[in-house]
Amino acid sequence: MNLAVQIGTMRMPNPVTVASGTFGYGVEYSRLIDLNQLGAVTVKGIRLNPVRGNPTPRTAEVASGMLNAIGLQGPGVDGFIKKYWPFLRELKVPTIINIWGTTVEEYAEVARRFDALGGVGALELNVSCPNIKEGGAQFGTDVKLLAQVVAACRKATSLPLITKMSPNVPNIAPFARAAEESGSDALAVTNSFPAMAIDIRTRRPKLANITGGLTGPAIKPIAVKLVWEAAKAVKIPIIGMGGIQTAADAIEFMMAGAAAVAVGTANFYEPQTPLYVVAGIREYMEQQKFTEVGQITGSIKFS
Amino acid sequence: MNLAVQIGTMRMPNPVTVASGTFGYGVEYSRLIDLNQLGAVTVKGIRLNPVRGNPTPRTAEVASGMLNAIGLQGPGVDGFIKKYWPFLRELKVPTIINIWGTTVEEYAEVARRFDALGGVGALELNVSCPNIKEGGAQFGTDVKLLAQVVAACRKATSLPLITKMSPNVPNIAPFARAAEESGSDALAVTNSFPAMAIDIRTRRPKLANITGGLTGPAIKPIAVKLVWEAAKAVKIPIIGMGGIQTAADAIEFMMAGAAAVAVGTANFYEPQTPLYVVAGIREYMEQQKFTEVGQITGSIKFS
Amino acid sequence: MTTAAAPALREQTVSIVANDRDTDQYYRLEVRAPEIAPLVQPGQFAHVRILPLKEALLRRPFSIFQVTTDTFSILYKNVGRGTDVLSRMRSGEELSVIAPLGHGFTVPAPGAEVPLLVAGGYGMAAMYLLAQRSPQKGIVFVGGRRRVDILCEKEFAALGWEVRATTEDGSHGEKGLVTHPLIAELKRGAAGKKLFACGPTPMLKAVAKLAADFNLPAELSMDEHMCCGTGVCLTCVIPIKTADGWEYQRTCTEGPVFDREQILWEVPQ
Amino acid sequence: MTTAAAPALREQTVSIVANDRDTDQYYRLEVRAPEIAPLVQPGQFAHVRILPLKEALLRRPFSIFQVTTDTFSILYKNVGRGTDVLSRMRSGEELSVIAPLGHGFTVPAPGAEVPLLVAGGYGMAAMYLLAQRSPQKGIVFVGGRRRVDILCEKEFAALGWEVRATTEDGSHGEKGLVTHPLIAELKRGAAGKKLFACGPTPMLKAVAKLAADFNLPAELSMDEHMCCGTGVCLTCVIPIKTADGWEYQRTCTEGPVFDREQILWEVPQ
Ligand SMILES: Cc1cc2nc3c(=O)[nH]c(=O)nc-3n(C[C@H](O)[C@H](O)[C@H](O)COP(=O)(O)OP(=O)(O)OC[C@H]3O[C@@H](n4cnc5c(N)ncnc54)[C@H](O)[C@@H]3O)c2cc1C
Ligand SMILES: Cc1cc2nc3c(=O)[nH]c(=O)nc-3n(C[C@H](O)[C@H](O)[C@H](O)COP(=O)(O)OP(=O)(O)OC[C@H]3O[C@@H](n4cnc5c(N)ncnc54)[C@H](O)[C@@H]3O)c2cc1C
Ligand SMILES: Cc1cc2nc3c(=O)[nH]c(=O)nc-3n(C[C@H](O)[C@H](O)[C@H](O)COP(=O)(O)O)c2cc1C
Ligand SMILES: Cc1cc2nc3c(=O)[nH]c(=O)nc-3n(C[C@H](O)[C@H](O)[C@H](O)COP(=O)(O)O)c2cc1C
Ligand code: FES
Ligand code: FES
Repeated sequence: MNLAVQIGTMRMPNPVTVASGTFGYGVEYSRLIDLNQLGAVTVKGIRLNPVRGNPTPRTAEVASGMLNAIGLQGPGVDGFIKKYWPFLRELKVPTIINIWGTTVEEYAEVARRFDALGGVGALELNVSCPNIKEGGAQFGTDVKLLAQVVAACRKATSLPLITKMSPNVPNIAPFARAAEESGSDALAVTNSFPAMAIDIRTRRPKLANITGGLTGPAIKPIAVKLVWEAAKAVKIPIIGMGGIQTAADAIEFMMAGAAAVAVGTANFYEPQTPLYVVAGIREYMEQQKFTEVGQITGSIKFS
Repeated sequence: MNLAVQIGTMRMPNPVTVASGTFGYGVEYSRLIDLNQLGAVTVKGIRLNPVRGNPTPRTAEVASGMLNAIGLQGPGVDGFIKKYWPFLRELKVPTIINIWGTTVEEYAEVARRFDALGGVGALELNVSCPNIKEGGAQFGTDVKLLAQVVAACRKATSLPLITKMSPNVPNIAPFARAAEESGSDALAVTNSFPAMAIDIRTRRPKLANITGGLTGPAIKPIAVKLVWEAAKAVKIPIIGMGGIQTAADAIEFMMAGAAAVAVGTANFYEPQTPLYVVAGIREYMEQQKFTEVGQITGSIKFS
Repeated sequence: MTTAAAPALREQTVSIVANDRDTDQYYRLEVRAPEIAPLVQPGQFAHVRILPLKEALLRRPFSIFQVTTDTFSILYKNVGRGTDVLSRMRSGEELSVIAPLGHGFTVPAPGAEVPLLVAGGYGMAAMYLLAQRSPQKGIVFVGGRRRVDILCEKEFAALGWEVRATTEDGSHGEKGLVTHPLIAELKRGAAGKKLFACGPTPMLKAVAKLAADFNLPAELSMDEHMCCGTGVCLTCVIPIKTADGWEYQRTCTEGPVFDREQILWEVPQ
Repeated sequence: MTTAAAPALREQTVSIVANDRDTDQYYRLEVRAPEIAPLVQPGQFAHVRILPLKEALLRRPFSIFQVTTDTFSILYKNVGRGTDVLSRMRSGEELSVIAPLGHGFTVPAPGAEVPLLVAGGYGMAAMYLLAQRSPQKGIVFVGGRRRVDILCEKEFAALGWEVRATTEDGSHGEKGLVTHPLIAELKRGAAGKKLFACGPTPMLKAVAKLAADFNLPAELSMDEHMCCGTGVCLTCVIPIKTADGWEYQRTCTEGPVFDREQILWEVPQ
């Protein structure tokens, strides 16, 4: 039974990774789960220089989900390479590095730096962070800018490129095609949804940033539809995410067209989730007598 | 203590109505709740001719919400006037009629018909039904078309016009302004979110229509943000909706900028919800020593 | 859809009197509801909000099985999230119910046709009040996959009805489908009989066809997914013949019980 | 943030041994956790998933109050949705916990400074293990709004510590804020003392100021909202001084206990 998934030149031993920003830099959860059982480790978004992040409160709990506005706090490229790369480099499974910038040039520069580093599994271009003014969200909602960012990164590196799509568009198809045509090896669908919550006792927003991204089971039905529509629009593989808690959720995303999946918010309340999902997919394949995990991808039926 | 809200020439005795399509034509729930305690009754979407609607299954339950693709089944203008108007006309509270069409002309014609009927409280223009190809969704995601529909209806009737916004746009502000500038007296924010779910046992979509609209508590944080942004963009009143289950939810929408609110999905599992919400808002105003319900609207604080 | 003043119903928070396993995955739940019990007609249902369910919001519909002066009960199968949580609730705990709902079975008038009831699995739940209130007794044909799917045989017998059980695995009663003994019975003489059925859709379809072949009246209780249960949302519709073609009607309001002549089994293209 | 091999911790499903009301809205919960109990350091916390909570997904953090060889307990106040559901759980029911978490208090070395503990409300929970394991005994200053907010006085006394209670309404102990008797004590002689505090942020801030005024060391346990509790999500950060300015550090990992010198009480603009 073969669970491996190929994303450009990156081979994931199984289709389950973790969502950027919900798994730190891998090392933190290494005390609770065996990272080498994952399909890949995806790290928190990184830009060229260190980022302090937003004031607190940064997250709030909502029905079947949460809001976050972390503000992409991070050590920058050098800090990451110094503090976290020595640990990640030793893993048996590939590392997906989520990158962002405030200009097309910065995206390309960060891509170049990680290309030079060597040993990186893939780069995930976050063109859709809703939580900081220059968090790349505008790149994700403007087809031309999106194409520029992807093309510039394509020039800057031979590493597999995964474009992380913004959910916040009337029709995802043209954006998916723009990423594919500009040289993206895969798509990540989807990022969080712009949202907000107010504490009616204090009349203040529950997040210091006022708005934040909605994630968790609440968004799953919207995310599944975005994956289904993106899959119809492009040939490159899709990493599906949005509220995955169980193997059944992951299989739903795969049936809609995802080649791989990422577990996000669920890690926070159940860090074992990614491993349960891998086990559940294996079990399902046995029941169905599938030999290739790809047999699940796009297996939705309409008649 | 004054709970009344003015929408154009329509006076709602309190700020709580029901969401179109979640309250039938009023008469059905009249066996369970006193309609005259509502701020207004909003009926299921109506177009010129009878509509058969989508095949079944038409709804599916999801985490903290549901999907629906009813397909705007309805009796058409004449059927509605014959079957339901005699009952609605007798209510002490205004009726908001949710209308839609497949062309700008059809919207205008339906508006003209209800203008001629007399006694209607307001017309709500559904330019955002995600569930049928010609369900008006494209009107809601194209600023020019939106302006045309509103302007044409404005010409066709002197009734208050409420434009029901599509949530499915990167930035709601230009759409809100287009509706206001084209003569809309108020905005309804928001309609359901395009989504889908798959039954992994059968591999088939859970809805015959494949995709449907996500509603319920799951979407509340996104809806609150849309209301907040729309309120910053326009001066006309906003009717906020999306996952309201309690008075606290309603007050959250009002703090974000809503002048009134609508209870939708919650009616299905707790038909008393709108009355609980009215009672809770009254209680809150007493605690806060508010004399006008408008004191809640936009009362969010940022420092 | 009709606006004619609909029959009385109540929304109430009721407390559980008993909630015990019947056989295998089947449970009997009795709740205290003095205002509701007297209103119930055979074939009507209760729309139940299982309050401990939190992220699953919708009510679940269940046929009203039996009534006393101040309680009613349902007979349910544990098939999913809601019924599983329900099966673990204890007496004294509360549920919210809207009942009685829907258009039920026509109780045979004295001297009218002889009723033949056909039930599959929990379909038996919808039949008990009909059998109890029918002036003339008939035969209950009950089918299921295994012995455990044959419910409350004794109670029907105690009402003076003849019960003919069939199981697909032959572990109880005749081996085969519930329609087999029914066909045999109808061949023996169909005149003056009327069919009443509740169970899986394929069974209902088969019963409708038999009724047509033998040209008998039949009332069928349809099992569709519901949301509001009260005629508001238009979730539960099925295609129903009309003078000028067909339209979608609501199983929660115009149904769940329809005459076999009304039902269009395939949606015309 | 550090990648240095962090201390051992476990994620486990544990069963409730006891869950009883203490005073008013306060409860004591004891769970069986033989692998976790021996690992616990004073001031560390457990991140608890209240399994019956369904639409509310996140874990809730609670200081570890007391430990035995095979159990640990928490002392919690019913303040919201999660703690309310928790307060209605019975022994035998299960919770998921990740523990022990965070950087706790420094247990005074033999002959080191005399520890003065300052606690507000459930802040007492974070102090018990420290008092129990400290070689030299000191004074516990405990404050609350009303008598019911003064927790486990006797247990601290039983450890041989002097307890000075204050309530804002004067219903128990001295009337006023917990800092009043503390100031009096420090005026009597501050040299060789060290402060340890856990409670509402305003109290912590006041204690930090006193420590600075009297130029004493102080360790403060900060109460920030948490999500992952394990250093992953960057929810729980507070501004911490660094060589070249300041950075946001995680109360769940670098904290919850920080030295007063580290903490920036206002985020610089
Ligand atoms: C008129 C009517 C009468 C019924 N009477 C009985 C009865 O007497 N005894 C009994 O055991 N069951 C009865 N059912 C079926 C019962 O409603 C479902 O078994 C129940 O809703 C399953 O809920 P769940 O959460 O356990 O399953 P889940 O699969 O978790 O439910 C998910 C969603 O699908 C819906 N759903 C799932 N199965 C069905 C079904 N077969 N029919 C309608 N909706 C469904 C649920 O209501 C819920 O909205 C009746 C259904 C109808 C329409
Ligand atoms: C390190 C640490 C130690 C703690 N120790 C204790 C203890 O020993 N005893 C005790 O009673 N409480 C303690 N708390 C506070 C406790 O975590 C909250 O009271 C609890 O999370 C409230 O959950 P709820 O669902 O009842 O409240 P809700 O208001 O419904 O919670 C909503 C969300 O806000 C969060 N939240 C609410 N209040 C707080 C708070 N004060 N601190 C952090 N998160 C909060 C919840 O975790 C949840 O994510 C501690 C908090 C921290 C950070
Ligand atoms: C706390 C938090 C931080 C996140 N940080 C990032 C990030 O740095 N870069 C990114 O592309 N996505 C980030 N995301 C989005 C997730 O990667 C993922 O797209 C989203 O959470 C949906 O998946 P989920 O519902 O399973 O959480 C973050 C999400 C959360 C909850
Ligand atoms: C079953 C169903 C039918 C609906 N039909 C309509 C409709 O006919 N016209 C319309 O404008 N909105 C319709 N809506 C959208 C609601 O009016 C409302 O905008 C949405 O449900 C969000 O509110 P809620 O989360 O409280 O349900 C429908 C929603 C549901 C669930
Ligand atoms: S279930 Fe809503 S109309 Fe029947
Ligand atoms: S709570 Fe997630 S990093 Fe501290």
